[in-house]
Amino acid sequence: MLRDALLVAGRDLRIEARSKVALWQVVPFSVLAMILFTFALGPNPAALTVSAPGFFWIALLFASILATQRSLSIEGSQATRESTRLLGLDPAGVFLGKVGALVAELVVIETILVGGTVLLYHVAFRNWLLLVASCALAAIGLASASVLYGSLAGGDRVRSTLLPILVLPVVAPVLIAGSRAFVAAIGSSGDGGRWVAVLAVFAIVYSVLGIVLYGPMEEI
Amino acid sequence: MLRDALLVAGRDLRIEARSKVALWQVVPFSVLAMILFTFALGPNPAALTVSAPGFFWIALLFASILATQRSLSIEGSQATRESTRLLGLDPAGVFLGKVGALVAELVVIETILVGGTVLLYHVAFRNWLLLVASCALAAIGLASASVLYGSLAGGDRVRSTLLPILVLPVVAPVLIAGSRAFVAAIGSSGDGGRWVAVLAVFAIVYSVLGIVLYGPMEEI
Amino acid sequence: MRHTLSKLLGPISAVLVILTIWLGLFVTPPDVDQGELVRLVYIHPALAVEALYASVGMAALCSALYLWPRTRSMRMDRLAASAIEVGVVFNILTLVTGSIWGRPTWGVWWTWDARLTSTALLLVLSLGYLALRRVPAEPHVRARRCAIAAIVAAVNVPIIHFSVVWWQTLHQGCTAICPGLTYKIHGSMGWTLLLSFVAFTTCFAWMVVSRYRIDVLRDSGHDGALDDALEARRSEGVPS
Amino acid sequence: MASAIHLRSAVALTGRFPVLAGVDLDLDEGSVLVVLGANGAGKTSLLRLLAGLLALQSGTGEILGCDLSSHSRHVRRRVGLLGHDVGLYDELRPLENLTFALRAGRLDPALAAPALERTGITGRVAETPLGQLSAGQRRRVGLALLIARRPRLWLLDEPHASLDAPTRELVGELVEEAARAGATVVATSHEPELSVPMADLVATMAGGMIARMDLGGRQVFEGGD
Amino acid sequence: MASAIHLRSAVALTGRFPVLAGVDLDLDEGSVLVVLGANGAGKTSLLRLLAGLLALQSGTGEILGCDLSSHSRHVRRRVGLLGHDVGLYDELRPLENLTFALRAGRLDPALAAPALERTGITGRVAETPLGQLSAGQRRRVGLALLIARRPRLWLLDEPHASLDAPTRELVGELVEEAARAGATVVATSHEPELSVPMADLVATMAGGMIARMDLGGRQVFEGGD
Ligand code: HEM
Ligand SMILES: Nc1ncnc2c1ncn2[C@@H]1O[C@H](COP(=O)(O)OP(=O)(O)OP(=O)(O)O)[C@@H](O)[C@H]1O
Ligand SMILES: Nc1ncnc2c1ncn2[C@@H]1O[C@H](COP(=O)(O)OP(=O)(O)OP(=O)(O)O)[C@@H](O)[C@H]1O
Ligand SMILES: [Mg+2]
Ligand SMILES: [Mg+2]
Repeated sequence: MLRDALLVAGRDLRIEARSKVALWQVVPFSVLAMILFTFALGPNPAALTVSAPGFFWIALLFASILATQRSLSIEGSQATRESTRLLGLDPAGVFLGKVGALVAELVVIETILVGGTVLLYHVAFRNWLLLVASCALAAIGLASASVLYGSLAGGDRVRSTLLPILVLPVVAPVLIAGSRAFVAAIGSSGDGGRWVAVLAVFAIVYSVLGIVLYGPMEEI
Repeated sequence: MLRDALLVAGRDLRIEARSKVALWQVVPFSVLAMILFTFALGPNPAALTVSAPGFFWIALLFASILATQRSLSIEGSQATRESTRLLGLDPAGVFLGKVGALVAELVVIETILVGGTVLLYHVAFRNWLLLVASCALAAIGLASASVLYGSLAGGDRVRSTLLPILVLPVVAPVLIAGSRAFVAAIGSSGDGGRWVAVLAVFAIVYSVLGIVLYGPMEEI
Repeated sequence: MRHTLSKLLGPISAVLVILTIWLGLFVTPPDVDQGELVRLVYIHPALAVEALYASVGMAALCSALYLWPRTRSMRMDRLAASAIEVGVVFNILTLVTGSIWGRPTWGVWWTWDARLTSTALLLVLSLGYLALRRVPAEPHVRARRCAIAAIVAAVNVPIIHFSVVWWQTLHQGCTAICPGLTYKIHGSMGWTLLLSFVAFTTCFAWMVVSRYRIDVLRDSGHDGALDDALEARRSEGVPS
Repeated sequence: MASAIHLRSAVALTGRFPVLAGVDLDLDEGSVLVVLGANGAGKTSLLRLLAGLLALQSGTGEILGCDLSSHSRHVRRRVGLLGHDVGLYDELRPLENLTFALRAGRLDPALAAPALERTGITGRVAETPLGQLSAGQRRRVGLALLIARRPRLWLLDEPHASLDAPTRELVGELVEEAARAGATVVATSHEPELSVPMADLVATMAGGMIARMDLGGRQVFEGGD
Repeated sequence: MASAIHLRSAVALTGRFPVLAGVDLDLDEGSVLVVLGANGAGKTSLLRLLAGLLALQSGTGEILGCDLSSHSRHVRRRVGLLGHDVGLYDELRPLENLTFALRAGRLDPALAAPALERTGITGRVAETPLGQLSAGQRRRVGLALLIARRPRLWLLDEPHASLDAPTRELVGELVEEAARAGATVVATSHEPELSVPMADLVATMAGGMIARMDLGGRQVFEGGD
């Protein structure tokens, strides 16, 4: 299973390295999203700092959806999906591999978004440990959930519109828990641990679900 | 030119009628986005009513991007694009046709989003004329800008990630003007006219740009 | 002639920039209320103007010239691309110097001042253009696409600027000052400021030209390479 | 006869690669050219160039009297291309696809039905969205579109591929008809035994160029009687 | 000989449409079956069923001793399919594609190079991302993958399509080799003159069923000496 995972992750990352889609398109998008949100509020620092955590997480959610789009469009065409299934890879391995590659990309995006939040939204994080923990767990949770659901969405053409509506409701908890955890990390409330726990549960549940369900999904 | 436009619009709408993508995927997405934003703010109604207009427009922006994805993926594959070019349609007509179909879909989405704003965000619009005007103009502007820019992005696979980063900065003015116009329509400020004007300018500029520039784009 | 000029461009701009910095740092007096910080005024505005107007304007012009059948040539495409690329560099520098300036003056690295916001948006716009350039396509197709993208971007700059200005000024609770109007300009400062604009404009021109040169060299290398490629391609036919 | 195709040392690139490395080709209207050659020789690229879908890097080209570099749109309107992949709309039914194409070309939509009839796309198959049809059925629809549009230049990329026996014969008939009606036909093929008999000229491509020209069966045959 | 394929009144649907309407088929290991039939007869669907990619609606199927409905994953691992469209990664080069596939199947990546060599994917072509290769070159890479993987059941959908003459002969050799090595081959074809000689059995499909079974050239030939 693990070597299959490594194999698949290697393939995805190589293809990303060759096309640099995440780097050139997804990262700018996430920054852009942050700017757009401030337009929604109007430039009023107070309100901004209040909703900064939420904006961070919404931006991350949308960015993660784009990243998933790309990662799944590697097996976009029906023919590619089928012949990949004929290779006899361990489904759990495939799942873990794609999730791994996606997590790697998400972490990069998160780092940049955190930078954005600090600079653009004037947020000063007190509790960095909390920050890092929630980011890491969120990345795993988001990646697992999106890959699992995204693979349900079928070919490229359908997915580009179907994926968001499939995945967003599922990852809503990440949004909530994440924003709360950030609020805690900023220091205005103290119950960060609980929300990190939620994120952890989410991450575990969906990676396990993926490992278990990816096999049956491959079945016809 | 016009009959080509009608022809193309007819084709797009028929395909939409058959696949119901906009109806079943884009509309739910936009509603979903509105709900997510409320999560982002956390539970305080005051802040919500303040940023309701902005959220409406962000939701609309993202929804319009999905709608464009879909509308452009009708000529997604290289082969389809090329054979469509061999039909000798007037490029300006193609542009207008696709924009027309897209506007139709956007208007539906806007109606539902307005409903959402009223119900979910407890916003009471005073000046409905202003509301309708800005929605209509915004739809035209968004559709023109996205079709024009989206057609630059090439095939399905690339577009799903490239389109947002290309189009969003371009339509940022719509977001700003739209939300300001809504604030005016809600009644807390009185300069709605000026923002509608911005939307009108935007719509005109981009439909003209499209009509003019779509030709060169079709050439090799 | 044009050749020698563009050759001279490098040294000239270097000299001018150094001169600006020297004047800015050692000759001109510190500002009464801004102190030494004011010296950023000799760098930042010039950078900003290049980033905002020079690069986008030039790119749009070249792109339009490319789309116009008479003046269509890959040169225009390359020039536009170089302009945007250098523009991105200047844009980032504007943001950096601006933020450095903003930290002490406003107490924050960033504020949603109209100008700042539109600068940031412009940066993303240019990044989009560069992303579009990376999409693999036949040279002509790519040139056309990018030309259109550049024109659209240029048309968009004023729209963004005004909407952002109105948005920002019309919105209550905006704390951002409108930079630049906060202090009076002494004689020596005025001259240095003027010089700085000249210096950075030449610098910009020089960077664009050399970026363009690199492109040309690469492609002329590829023209040589094209002949080899043609040879190789033809020899594919010969059964070995 | 008027010249349908006139290429002089035509070079075309995809990316940086010269798919066509200097093609010289002259073809009169109403004649049939079959292009043979190994995989990767440049046959498809040649067709795409003739269709005005591939930019001319250097050299000159004139199709049906229109210059390739300056008037590619006029060229595109006049040619019909059956590629490796028929670029039709998967969501639409065969009839809807053809009607759209005909309307777009300002032709009579009524031409669609008989054309489909002729290629055997009838009954249930005619009612199935294109995306769900079998490989061969899709190509048949592509063929039907050519029959209905009657372009002045037919570009067929391996027209026989994945068609069943009766339809393969149909291809031969169609080409002959088109040629007699004054249209020009350029067809690539990996099956000389099927394609050469219907050709006036047979070009063999190699390495992005036309390596040799021979007479085809059609010419000989007509010489025969 | 052990039975490689055993289908009894196999029915398969896509959407609501029965692409396979009750197929009975028995094939021993090491034998070659060629499937003929009109467009839309169900050949591709049959191959996809045998590959475990199409669900068995009713009836029973056993491939290489694994039950189709319950153990389709085991089936999939053992078969190699060359479809109308070789499903490989456009961004990766031929060699990278094969290496990935071989690693995935826990086979020796070193097998990739010679296989590509054999199908003539060498030099510049081997260095080009798959997406930019010509139709025939892509199919060659697909063929190379089969050579390298040596599956126990070869499923070839119109193996000759869009290949040039030398490679068409290669297909024949490969099939013969595979069969001699004990593998089973099922190939669809619209070119009886090429495919029948290499077949032990020839099935003709119509309407989603096997209409008739004949002996192929191979059988006769072996009977000959
Ligand atoms: C990230 C922060 C900043 C950005 C992105 C930024 C951007 C810009 C831009 C785009 C311009 C050119 C505007 C035009 O010519 O239309 C400009 C000009 C200028 N900026 Fe900034 N700026 C920033 C921070 C600051 C700060 C903190 C100061 C000083 C307190 C400042 C002082 C000036 C001055 C003096 C000019 C030139 C005079 C003028 O055009 O008004 N800027 N800046
Ligand atoms: N970007 C590229 N880089 C390298 N080589 C390329 C590129 N694009 C195309 N090629 C090569 O150019 C040739 C394309 O030729 P073309 O598709 O016309 O072949 P063909 O004669 O149609 O072959 P087939 O008989 O297989 O259809 C192939 O050899 C392909 O490898
Ligand atoms: N969803 C569907 N609705 C209606 N008909 C369908 C559907 N899906 C497939 N079909 C039909 O089922 C058949 C598919 O058969 P298949 O693709 O196996 O044909 P084939 O024998 O491979 O033909 P070819 O020789 O052209 O490859 C076609 O006739 C197609 O029209
Ligand atoms: Mg070809
Ligand atoms: Mg088939």
